Amino acid sequence: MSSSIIDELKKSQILELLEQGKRIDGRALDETRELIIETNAIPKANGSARVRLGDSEVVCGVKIQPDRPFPDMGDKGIFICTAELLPLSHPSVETGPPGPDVIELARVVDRGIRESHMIDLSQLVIKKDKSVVGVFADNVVSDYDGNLFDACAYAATAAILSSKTPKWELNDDIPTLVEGQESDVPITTIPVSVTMGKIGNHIIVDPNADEWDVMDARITITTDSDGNICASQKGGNDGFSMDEIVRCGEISIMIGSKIREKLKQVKEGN
Amino acid sequence: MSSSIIDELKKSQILELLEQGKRIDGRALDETRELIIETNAIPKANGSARVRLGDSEVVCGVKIQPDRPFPDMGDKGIFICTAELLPLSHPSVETGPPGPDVIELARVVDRGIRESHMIDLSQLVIKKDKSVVGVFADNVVSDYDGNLFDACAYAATAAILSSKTPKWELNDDIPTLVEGQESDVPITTIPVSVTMGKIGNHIIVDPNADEWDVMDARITITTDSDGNICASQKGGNDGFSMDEIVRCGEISIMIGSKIREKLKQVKEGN
Amino acid sequence: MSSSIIDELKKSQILELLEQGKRIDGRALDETRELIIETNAIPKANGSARVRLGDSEVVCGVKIQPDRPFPDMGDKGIFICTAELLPLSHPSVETGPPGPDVIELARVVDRGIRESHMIDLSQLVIKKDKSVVGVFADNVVSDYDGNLFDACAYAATAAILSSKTPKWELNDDIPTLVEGQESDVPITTIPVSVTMGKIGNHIIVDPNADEWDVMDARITITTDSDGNICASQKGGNDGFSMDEIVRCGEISIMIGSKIREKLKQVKEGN
Amino acid sequence: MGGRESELVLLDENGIRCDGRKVDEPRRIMIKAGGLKNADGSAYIEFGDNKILVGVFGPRDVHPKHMSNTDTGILRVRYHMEPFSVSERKNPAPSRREIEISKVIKEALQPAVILDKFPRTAVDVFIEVLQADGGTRCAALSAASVALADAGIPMRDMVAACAAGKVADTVVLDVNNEEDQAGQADMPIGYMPNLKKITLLQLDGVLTPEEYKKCIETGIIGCKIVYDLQKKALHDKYFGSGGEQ
Amino acid sequence: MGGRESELVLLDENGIRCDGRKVDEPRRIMIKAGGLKNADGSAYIEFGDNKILVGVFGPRDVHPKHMSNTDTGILRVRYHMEPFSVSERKNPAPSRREIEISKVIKEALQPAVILDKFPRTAVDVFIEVLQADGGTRCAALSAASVALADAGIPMRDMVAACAAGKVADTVVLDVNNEEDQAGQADMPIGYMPNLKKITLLQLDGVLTPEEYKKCIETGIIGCKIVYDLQKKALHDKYFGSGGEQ
Amino acid sequence: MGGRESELVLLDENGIRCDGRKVDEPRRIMIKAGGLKNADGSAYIEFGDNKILVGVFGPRDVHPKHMSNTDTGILRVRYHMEPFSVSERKNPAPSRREIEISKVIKEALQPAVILDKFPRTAVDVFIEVLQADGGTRCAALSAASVALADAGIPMRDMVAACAAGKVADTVVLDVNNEEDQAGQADMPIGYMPNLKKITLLQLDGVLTPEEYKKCIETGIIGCKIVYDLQKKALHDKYFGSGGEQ
Repeated sequence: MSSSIIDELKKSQILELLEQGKRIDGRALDETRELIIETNAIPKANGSARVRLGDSEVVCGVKIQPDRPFPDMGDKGIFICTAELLPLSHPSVETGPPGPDVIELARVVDRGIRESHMIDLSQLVIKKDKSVVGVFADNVVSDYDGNLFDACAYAATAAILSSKTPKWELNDDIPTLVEGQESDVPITTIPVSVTMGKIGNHIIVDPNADEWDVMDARITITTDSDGNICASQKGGNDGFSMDEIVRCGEISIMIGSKIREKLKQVKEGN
Repeated sequence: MSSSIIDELKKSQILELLEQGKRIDGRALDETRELIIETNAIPKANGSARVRLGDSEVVCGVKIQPDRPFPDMGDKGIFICTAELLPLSHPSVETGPPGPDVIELARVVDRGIRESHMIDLSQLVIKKDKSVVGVFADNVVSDYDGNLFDACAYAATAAILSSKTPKWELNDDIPTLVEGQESDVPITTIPVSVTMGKIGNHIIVDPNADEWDVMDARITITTDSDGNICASQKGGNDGFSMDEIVRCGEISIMIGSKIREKLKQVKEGN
Repeated sequence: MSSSIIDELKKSQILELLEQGKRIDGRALDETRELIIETNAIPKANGSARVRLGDSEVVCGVKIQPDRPFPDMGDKGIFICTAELLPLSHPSVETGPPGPDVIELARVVDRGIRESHMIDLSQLVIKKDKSVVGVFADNVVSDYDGNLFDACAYAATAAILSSKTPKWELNDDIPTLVEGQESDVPITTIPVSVTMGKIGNHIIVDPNADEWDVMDARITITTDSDGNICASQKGGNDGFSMDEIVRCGEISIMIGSKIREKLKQVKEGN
Repeated sequence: MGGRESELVLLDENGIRCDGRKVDEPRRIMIKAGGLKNADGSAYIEFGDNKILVGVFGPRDVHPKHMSNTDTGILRVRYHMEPFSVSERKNPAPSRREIEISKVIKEALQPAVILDKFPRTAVDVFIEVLQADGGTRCAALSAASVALADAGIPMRDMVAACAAGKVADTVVLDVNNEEDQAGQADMPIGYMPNLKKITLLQLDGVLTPEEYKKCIETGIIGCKIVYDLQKKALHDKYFGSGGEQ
Repeated sequence: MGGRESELVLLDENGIRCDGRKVDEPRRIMIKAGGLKNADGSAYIEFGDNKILVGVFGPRDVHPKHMSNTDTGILRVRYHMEPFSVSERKNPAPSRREIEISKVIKEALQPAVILDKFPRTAVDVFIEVLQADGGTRCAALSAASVALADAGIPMRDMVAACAAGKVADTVVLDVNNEEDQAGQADMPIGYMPNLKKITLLQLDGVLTPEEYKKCIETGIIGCKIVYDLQKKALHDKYFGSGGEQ
Repeated sequence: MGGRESELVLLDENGIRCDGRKVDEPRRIMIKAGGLKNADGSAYIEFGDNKILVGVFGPRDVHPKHMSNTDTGILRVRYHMEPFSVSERKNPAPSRREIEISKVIKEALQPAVILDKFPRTAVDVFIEVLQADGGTRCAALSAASVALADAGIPMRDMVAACAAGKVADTVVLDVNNEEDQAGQADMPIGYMPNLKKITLLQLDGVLTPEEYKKCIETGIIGCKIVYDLQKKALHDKYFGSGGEQ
């Protein structure tokens, strides 16, 4: 998504503004873009959300279905979260198997939710070692404008919060749906991912596409409802000082608690 | 299979002839090429046929073997029909995964037979929900001269008509062959596919390779033994008028009944 | 691994030396390079070896684990041997699915061991038709200097000879490890592969990378502890006379018995 | 004769279908032109419970170059279903069905677009099925036409699409998912209303020659209903919305 | 010592094998040159119950270009089995076995073809196994030689192929499928009769040094039988058939 | 709060961990520079029971060319596990995990290498995990730095790596495999000691803000221990070994 000379000019401009404490779209350095969450966008799924973070747009659909447990994990349900960039989201996106960027995106979003223990997977067992409930949260990006880590994380979290899980029983070793027994997915905490970029010596929150193209490094930090840090991933071709990393942790807790209020409304509206 | 200038010249010539009611190989517009059907070409298969339609040649082998039923289809056997262009069939054919043209070919041939309900799949159940009989009809094209839709459809139909199915019983949940209990595959109707091309305002039946390269659009219509229409697929980069589509339906019934007589001989010879 | 003009010059030089009965690295025509075998290179595997043959280096790790038997082979354990060229082994190696050369390498190494019946697979059955023991010997080439057929074969053989197999019992149809019951893998013979190259009219044993690049044809012959021949594979773009093939058989028995002594030490050291 | 058994009452004594529609009544249709920020043109359609997003890029350079045509621009279409769009979660790899539908839709759009002014380029149409409910290819084709127009691609006509079918021995308009599963025939049709050309036609299921003809006629009526909504969607975007959006 | 148990009588007291042959008798062999319309050269072989079709294209341009050689034409071979050619329906993706056999056959044909007059081109040999019955690689190699000759590719010699093997402790010619499964050793051989060169040799199974030598001698006798039938096939096509066709 | 149950005593009353180490003690580390004959640079590391080999090629031409950069050389990294490196035999196809780790390590090395003098070329780093024991990415990154230096690639600093983590409610250095499985958090860190920059940081598991800070501090201490061993390995190769090899 870059062409080097234009990127150089863009970077100079962005950096010059940052020296004056300003961002290219007028935000404060620690300010996220507008976040719009619409749940139940895919009514036939078990849960879903359409999220717009600035001009990045993601649809997440949750499918809940019986599955076999992983080996040695027979007392736990399954949670898998994916992310895909649809080719209509940006002219540079190519069809075909996902590249390293998209694989990293999907795995970071998955781990943020997984490591927070958001879903109590021990409650999603149909029969120990034989049959469990699988929760599959698939994100598709329909419009790209930078920072997809958070857009996908919010979409997946909102979709899970809006989900109802059916109930199954084992009949003759085959999981059979018990009609009319839907319940909420068991939730223990609400993880919030906050992605920050580093441009020069400046840390900015929720980089848009222009900022994303020119930033030196980035870090995504996920916090839980207790204000603890439960996942992190550094990316990009430069590094952070230790002080910067610690400050990013503080920012993620602060911003996370604001975003969490928005996500709680999803839960309450469910 | 084309080079645009030569194609333009070829198209002019073919169109000029059609204006005079003639085709490049001397056939009438609604005349198919010679059809030669040789069954039992692959004696070790459960059924087989080698079909030559003009200079297009197809070998179809049928393998019949126990399989698991599709979910929610536990009271039906399985039927799958494929088609593949062997690289020796034409210099332009490439090895590797099939392209959209070949995928469409295979799926149209499969649907023509499937939607006619030619094989009574309800008779191909070993044990409901557990084990059924699968009929796999694999077409390989060994020489290409246009219209493969019909060549493959006739090869598959003839191969199925010539097939004998073994019998299996479930022993300890494992399907076990019952020796010496072969029977005909249960047949309810004989589907016949007829493919027509549109060049200018002319509808021609069974286009050869030269006609195939220059035609504007095509339609394949399959009819059953009752003279009903059971499948259709329009292709190509232009459209048909409603009158043309209706006329193509009539042609397919007329031609279909002639071809069906040839296929019946396979059945009777079986 | 070649550039044609340099190869031509190299070939002239090698051939000139051979006319004088000499090889480019000073060896006799029927002399192998130094063979160093270090077992237990991967202590967490069930068996392993690091082998250096001249400057070719291979690590083989053996994993032994329960598996399902092959159909109609319910009274035999499973043996699979693979080979892979790591990209760090030579600048010309590419990542991605293996090409025909590497596939042939793996299959020839596998067959040499398999056809010798080195491992008594009938002793690797947990429960007939239900569960057997699988022995997987995976070779990775970490440095390339010609003749990998023998380097991989020796690594795999040494790794198998050094292996201990755990014991499993079926509990509720699930193979369960019986603690503290390790035993040797049941060995019936020690196969030795000997690869020879043909350059002009000369047969050389264990070609190094320079010889490999320019040789006209090659043959790999595997012999067992009884001095019988149990597998062979000719390769390369030229042929052998019948006398040459017979002589290669004799060489492989002679060289094989020397190498076998080295491999027996592994067994005895186990 | 091709019918499949079902406990569902597909057509009651009053001629009302399982979802309350009359035999000649399409499902609820909502088409919106535009909506995506990065695509050159886009459209969104809800057709019954189908929800489909289409984005168009181009004319733009072709990679790899040997795929391009020195005489004309080329049209490329990808029809793709999201993992969550169907009842059983779909494997993300493109299925043979998706590849075939991509080709059928491409050939249905081809007669409508005028690309000879754009040699060596491609126009890419990306169709994303967010929720599927029977008849996705017709809904997708209808939305793709609107997205192409929204991208400013020169066009001879719109392609409007709707299926007809046979349910309870009766020819009906716009077969839904239950009717397709339990019914006797489904015939998706794509149609250029001004040029009066059928550019997509498929049929699965058994029809008498009379029913075959009636299906085509019925389908074309549906296409004309869709065509009016396509025009309205473009009008709403470019000349302001006067009504439902 | 490598033998496998079997209820099958592989060799009876009169020296007759399970399919009625003598130890030095090949299966029925029928070779036909030509037959395909689009290929530049072709051949069809029936070797026992093996049925194999071979088509040759070239010399022709190489794609992608960086695969070509500026000094000489290159030979490419694909050995491929149809899904219905074996008892259990075969997955259509090329197996590792097919890739290896393709390479082995290519290297067996290479010494016979003269391609240095055709730099930057490729000769493609496509082998299609319609029905398999043990010994496909020998039958395929024999047919491929005929197809190359039929395509007019300059050749130093034909490559004829036949297997020898060890069955019931006896060296026999042309091991069939049952003998291969139950037997002790199988040694496919490819041979150029005029240049007296072995260009294909594989061995699976245990042989004493004496048996090893005898197998090679026996296989070469089989190759000479095949060679006569190869010549006859080409003669029949180009100079008219005088006998069985 | 994120902790997982275990019968294993992760930390005993004397502050001793399950493998006998103290909380601030790394596992046994052995680094060797060089060793491979064909690679331009190489290194081998044993880090606890991890055994990892790294080979570097380049700067060299890039294929395909459109992947190259006219302004600078590019760095490419492949992290790969052998089938026998983990307890359950690993499928040889690259997993999504391996692809992600390759990217993370590449981005951790990028700030250290100076490639602008080598436009249009690539430096390839191939990491082969022979035996895995928890913390492979840190061990691999540390060895990759040494291999790059051994290949003569200009560097601003070494990247040294070590993990910190939380086990039994205590922040510890260098989490091993058992501790990772049963423990509460694992934070791999890559660090350039002279430039004082963290170039790799991941975290799985729950930490309070205080523990988060302590983990970073602890990890950096580990990185400095590794850094001394990296320097020693290079010194041993280029100026002779004075001690353990």
